[in-house]
Amino acid sequence: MTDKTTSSNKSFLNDAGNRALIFQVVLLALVVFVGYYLFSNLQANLADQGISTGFGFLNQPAGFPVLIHLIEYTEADTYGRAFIVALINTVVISLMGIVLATVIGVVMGLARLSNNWLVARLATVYVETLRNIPLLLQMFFWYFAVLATLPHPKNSIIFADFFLNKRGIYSPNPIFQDGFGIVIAGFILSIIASIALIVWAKKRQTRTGLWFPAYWSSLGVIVVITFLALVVSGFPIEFDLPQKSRFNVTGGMVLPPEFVAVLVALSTYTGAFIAEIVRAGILSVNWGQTEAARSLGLKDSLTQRLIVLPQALRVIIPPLTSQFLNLAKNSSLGAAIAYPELVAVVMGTTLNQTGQAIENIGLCMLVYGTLSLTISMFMNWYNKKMSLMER
Amino acid sequence: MIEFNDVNKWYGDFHVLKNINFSIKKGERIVVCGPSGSGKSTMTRCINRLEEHQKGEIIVDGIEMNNNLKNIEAIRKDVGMVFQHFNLFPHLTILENLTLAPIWVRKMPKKQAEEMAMHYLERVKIANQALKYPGQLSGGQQQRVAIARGLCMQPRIMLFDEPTSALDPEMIKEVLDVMVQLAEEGMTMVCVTHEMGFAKTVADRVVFMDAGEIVEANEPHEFFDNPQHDRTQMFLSQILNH
Amino acid sequence: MIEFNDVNKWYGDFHVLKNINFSIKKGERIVVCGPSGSGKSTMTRCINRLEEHQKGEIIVDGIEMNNNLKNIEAIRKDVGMVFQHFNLFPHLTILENLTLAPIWVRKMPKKQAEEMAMHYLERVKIANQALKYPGQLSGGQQQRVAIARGLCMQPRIMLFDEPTSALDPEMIKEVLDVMVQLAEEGMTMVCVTHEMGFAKTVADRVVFMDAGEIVEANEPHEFFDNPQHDRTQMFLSQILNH
Amino acid sequence: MAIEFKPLPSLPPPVNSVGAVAWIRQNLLSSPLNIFLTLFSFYVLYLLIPPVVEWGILTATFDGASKAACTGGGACWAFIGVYFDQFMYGLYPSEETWRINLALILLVILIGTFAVKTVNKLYLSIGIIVVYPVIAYFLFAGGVFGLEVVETSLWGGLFLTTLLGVVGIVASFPLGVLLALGRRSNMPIAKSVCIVFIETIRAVPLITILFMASVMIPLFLPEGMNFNKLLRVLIGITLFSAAYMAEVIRGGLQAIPKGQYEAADAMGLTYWQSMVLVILPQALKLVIPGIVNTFIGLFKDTTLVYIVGMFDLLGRIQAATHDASWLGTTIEGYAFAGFIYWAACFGMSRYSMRIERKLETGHKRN
Amino acid sequence: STLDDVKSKGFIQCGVSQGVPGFSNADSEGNWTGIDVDACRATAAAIFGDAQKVKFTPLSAKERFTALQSGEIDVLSRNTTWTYTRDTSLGLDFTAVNFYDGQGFMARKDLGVESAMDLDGATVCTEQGTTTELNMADFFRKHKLSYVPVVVQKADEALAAYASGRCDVFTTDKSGLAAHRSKLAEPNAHMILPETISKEPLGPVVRHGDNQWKDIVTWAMFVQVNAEEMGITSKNVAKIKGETIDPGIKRLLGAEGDMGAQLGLPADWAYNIIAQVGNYGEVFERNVGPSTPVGLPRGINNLWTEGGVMYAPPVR
Ligand SMILES: Nc1ncnc2c1ncn2[C@@H]1O[C@H](COP(=O)(O)OP(=O)(O)OP(=O)(O)O)[C@@H](O)[C@H]1O
Ligand SMILES: Nc1ncnc2c1ncn2[C@@H]1O[C@H](COP(=O)(O)OP(=O)(O)OP(=O)(O)O)[C@@H](O)[C@H]1O
Ligand SMILES: [Mg+2]
Ligand SMILES: [Mg+2]
Repeated sequence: MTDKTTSSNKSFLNDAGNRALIFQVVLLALVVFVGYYLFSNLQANLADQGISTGFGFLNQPAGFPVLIHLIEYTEADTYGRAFIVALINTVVISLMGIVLATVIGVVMGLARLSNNWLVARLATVYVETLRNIPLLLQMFFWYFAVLATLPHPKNSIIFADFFLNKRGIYSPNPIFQDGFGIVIAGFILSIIASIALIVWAKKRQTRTGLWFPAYWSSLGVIVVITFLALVVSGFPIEFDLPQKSRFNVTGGMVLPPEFVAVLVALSTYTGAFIAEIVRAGILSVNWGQTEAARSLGLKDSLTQRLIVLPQALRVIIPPLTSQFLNLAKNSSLGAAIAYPELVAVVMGTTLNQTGQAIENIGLCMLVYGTLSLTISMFMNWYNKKMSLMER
Repeated sequence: MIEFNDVNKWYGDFHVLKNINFSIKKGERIVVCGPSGSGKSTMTRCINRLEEHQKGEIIVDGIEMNNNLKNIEAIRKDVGMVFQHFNLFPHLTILENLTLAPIWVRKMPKKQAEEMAMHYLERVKIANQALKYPGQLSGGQQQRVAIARGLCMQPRIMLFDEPTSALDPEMIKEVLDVMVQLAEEGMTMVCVTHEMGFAKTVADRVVFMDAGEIVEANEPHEFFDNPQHDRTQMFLSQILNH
Repeated sequence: MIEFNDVNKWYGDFHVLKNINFSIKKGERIVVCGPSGSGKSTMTRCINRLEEHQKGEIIVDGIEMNNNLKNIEAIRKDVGMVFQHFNLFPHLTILENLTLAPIWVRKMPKKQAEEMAMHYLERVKIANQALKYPGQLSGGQQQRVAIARGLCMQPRIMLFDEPTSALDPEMIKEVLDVMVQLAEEGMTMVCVTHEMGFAKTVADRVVFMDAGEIVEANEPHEFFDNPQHDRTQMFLSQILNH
Repeated sequence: MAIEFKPLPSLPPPVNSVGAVAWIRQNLLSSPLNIFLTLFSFYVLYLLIPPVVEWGILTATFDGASKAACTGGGACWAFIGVYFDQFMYGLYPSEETWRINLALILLVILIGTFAVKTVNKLYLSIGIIVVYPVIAYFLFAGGVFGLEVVETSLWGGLFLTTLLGVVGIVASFPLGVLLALGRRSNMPIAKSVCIVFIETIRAVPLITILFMASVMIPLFLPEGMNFNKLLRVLIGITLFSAAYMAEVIRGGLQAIPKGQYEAADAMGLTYWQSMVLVILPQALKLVIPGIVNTFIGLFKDTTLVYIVGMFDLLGRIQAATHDASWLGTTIEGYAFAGFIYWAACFGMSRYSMRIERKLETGHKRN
Repeated sequence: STLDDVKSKGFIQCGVSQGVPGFSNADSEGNWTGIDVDACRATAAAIFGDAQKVKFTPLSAKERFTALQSGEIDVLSRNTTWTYTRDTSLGLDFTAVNFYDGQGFMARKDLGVESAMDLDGATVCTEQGTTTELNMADFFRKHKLSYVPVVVQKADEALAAYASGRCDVFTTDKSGLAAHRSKLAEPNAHMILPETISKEPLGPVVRHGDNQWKDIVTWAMFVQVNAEEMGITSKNVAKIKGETIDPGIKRLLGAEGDMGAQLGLPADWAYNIIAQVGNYGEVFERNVGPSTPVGLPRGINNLWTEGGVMYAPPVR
């Protein structure tokens, strides 16, 4: 500070630095006090009512079933495992939702820019309808109104070994036999081969200028090699086929309507927002860029790939990540239509059986907090990387 | 080399180009001038099909300009263009800007493309900036890069659409110098510009357009000293006073 | 009136002001010049504590500049400032821009504040624009409003930080005229500017800064005709040629 | 002498490049892909429109007292008619609903007065922000002037939806401003408190916050001290939207050039004076569209209160579709709810776009 | 204490379900009826002499305990099963049982299911956060039957899912099944399977630790059972109070001594309960009895003297 401070007591409160200090100390004290006050009330309340605390319950048997579990789970497993199951369900629906929403969003965003008037109008109607109706309503709509109109299992719509009815979409479930290792090896081999192919093609282009259609041919390589491996090992897959049983279709793999409704609602809803982001991103690339590329003789497909997309992406990615984040958070609405995700299992059933609101809600908030933090860290990293490219 | 036969073009109801008849020989250097909105850019952009004409025919380098994609591609390979606002690709380095078309359109090996790019960069006196991004250069430097980018296609014709009008006065000279040098090397050029000094120095013919027509086309000294039309006279008096 | 005793200031590690010792008497008119980045703005802004210095003392009108909010308030009431980019408040009319501080800082009745504002607006010859918004005025007019706004605090000292450098040449004169008039009325002024004509006409002393130090301070005719330091000589030769 | 320049006459364009035919060619049939897309679009429309029109209008039933009355095979709009009051007002006693309507009319009149030039905007704003809520509260809740008390648990339907949305946004506004200022301040503790608050809230789904508000808040209060569930949910919603609002406002603050702060400082304005008189009016004006968007989001999100057991518009509809005499009217109910939410949100987003455009052409001329 | 709290508020805040006919259900005017509702009304009658001084908070199954723990409600009367865990670790105290129930299954008649043992492979709908969820799991595990659980947030929606055919069976307490069946479009197309897979003693719940309050709620229930046993009804209670010579009845109705004081209640507390709410039999008949849409037989909920298990400690 100033080396000659006029130190009069009267001016202590007028000193800008002191004021800031005092204000902050008061604020901190207030926060600490309120925190302490709430905490002590909580403790008193919990003790008064004999509510148990701590995370011990996670090791106790849960006793309730969970409709969708991607890892082994039975009623005899613990609450902790039920939590993991729910966490996986949340992550799975979020990831699938993100992929689908992106596809829908890109398609719709491009459709809105289409020079086909009708297509552009239809896409606009889609976007403006979906994003102005609450997501929860849309989930209810899909679950209670649309999927409920499918036929009863007795009258399933059958297509080959696929069944479609109110209870879900049933498909054959592949069961891998002993020789399947060969197939996996073949598959991995083919991926390595196709990567090599792409690298080679890039190198060759650098060297000779000639481009080899490496992406398409590597797809071919993967299919062919994998198929050969299948033949060599004698098709070591058996299918568990879905079959009609007394009540349901049993066996096979099933996508329950709860899952479908949540996934469809999440991805179409978020897709509408993404469409707008994509559209804005592409429009943000100056038309002059396209003209310049054209005047260099680049074909339209190359112009898009090399000029427009890389620039549009920079504008698109940041808002896109926050849409992904919204989608992940919105997956919690699945609780309302019986999709066993985090909120349903932890803040619903577990909380109810154990009565430990604090721990369970805390657990949920922690998971979502971590998820958000991860995604926004990615976003910051990406932004930094991109801005390096500019300057 | 370039031939306009009775070319007409409309934007909606608006008649922008009216009966353009004109031909440009190999090695000729044409300067196009005229008041704003007279259709100079439009005419120039018809040459590499950035705009489509509705009537008449345009023949570039023996190829007729029509909806045939192959023809358009072939012509664009032969025609380089420099825009008023440079339109460099901001996400690519200068070098990448220059090698993009040679690699993807001419299928040139990268190495060779880069060598050529460096050659042209040197020609526009900016080789030391090769690894920077366009955003890091001044306007004049950017425009010179844009010219080099056009040259990298090794085109037989270069089009310039007001290449200096977005630049500060100091930078105009840098760019004009490069263009003069190009002209002296015998490149066929069509240049929309109001730099009358440039026109006098290098143009073989000056074309004056108004309201979508070619009003007058003449050798520079005739054009400036002895304009035929009153419209041309009026325009020149304005331009030269300015 | 203003006294700098051994003032030093750093931005992070960067030493911007080095041992500034200087004093300005009441009614004196000081012009500060020097190359870009030499610390002219910083020094000026220290006078009304827009920047904080870290060592030494600045005494303005008898009040020492320190963290004491009361002191800062008192000094800011006495010091008017005009910025390079005017910094008028775009959401307020010209009149509201002018009366804002009198009403809220000096607690003047609105009526009286408006009368005073109109008085100063007349003085900068712009009274007829009182009800417009800043966005509707030209740069020169805006800068004159900014000066009137400074005056409305009835300050004893006016600071100008390159008040004309963002203006077009025609407008510079409007603003300089107002400043000359102010100077003639005896206002204490500190003015960062490169308008050497202005310096010669009104300055009592010209201060030349470089690299954060005051290199030379002298009366204008001595300063211009007989600069002591070679650094000053060099600077002057550049400025005057330009 | 110089030749006189006579411009050639402008000719009409060739027929095939203008008019309806050209439009269709250009916009629908310009390439094989486009022809395919057009046909595909028509097919989609064909799949969608006729069945919807038939179901929704041609074969629909518009009145009746139960599902049994709906014999047309189409939509059963009678359902909406019967339940309309519940959808609008929840279980609010029907002889008292005039109170809600009155409050609404009052609000419309007050806001309408803004357009009148002669009215003092400041007093009017104070009227709307301070006086009106008090009046509205007593109108809704009753208990004074002989108005019958109406329990908040009876409040519902669109009334509750609107109430949650409006209170949420209005109450979160000042809090959002404080948080935004705090986040931009250079006092480390104040800044971190704000950041932690904002980022925590933004990281979690609204439903967890509603859950906390509806069941957990009382655990943190001393025994016996407790308040109404509606109020708790309102607090939850307010805190939630305050965090989002703070980020919107921060964007506005960041857009204000540094010179404005400096000029205000140089004039001797105190921190709060310069914020209130100089910075915030500019910043807020910039972010009106952002605020409207936050509001639209919040309005849609109010549906989540259904999950914590409050019966807003969606909740009432959901409950009504489970009524035995109306089973099978789910689609009608959702269509009705969808229409109301859509109209409100779409209207607001258009309005915000209009403001945006108006601000663009306003006094921005430098 | 809760009693002081309630007295100063002037009403009891009572947590009920969001709509189970016969147990707690609101009509379109917002008037609540049902057995669970009457339990709260009886308590209000005891404390205030006015059975109307109750406000109801509809709660979903998963919200209910937190609402009680947090003090949002004073009594939870929401067909809640008395279990070991709930009584010991949730900070709750169960008072008396006002309905003995057991979990069962409901299925469409045309499914041709006769017994719960036939349910192998069935899809089962139920409400989240209840003992039902756990009992169902236990039942199927015990009998090594496979099943698909669809656990919906709210009872109403679970029922809607069942009605729409998402599930083959709907499971909850049998009383609830009957109540829910009355809400279906064609109640007679559905049957309740014979098995009872669990014991479900239902009754009002209070917070742990406030014994006085617990006693009031408990005895408000016992009074109703005792009254039925003694033949006192809401119709004849006034007459009996004036005419009786039975010292037991006199004590009960506050005609002699002041039994209320021990609970901090007025002397005529029991009288008020019976006069305003009725005895247990009346409550049962009125809300869920055979003449109502729910149509439950008295069965196990009969007085012990009639072969049921309703047995209240004497008021002495
Ligand atoms: N895409 C378009 N749609 C409609 N009208 C257009 C379009 N592009 C240009 N025009 C109009 O066509 C006319 C000629 O435009 P052009 O750009 O060729 O003029 P110019 O001579 O280059 O003018 P300038 O000197 O201003 O560049 C102008 O009146 C312009 O408004
Ligand atoms: N906020 C800041 N943080 C760090 N360095 C700064 C800051 N503001 C100014 N500087 C540096 O301090 C030095 C002096 O700046 P100042 O603005 O006072 O120069 P000046 O003499 O007014 O120059 P000009 O004529 O360009 O306005 C410059 O080198 C500048 O880069
Ligand atoms: Mg042009
Ligand atoms: Mg400066």
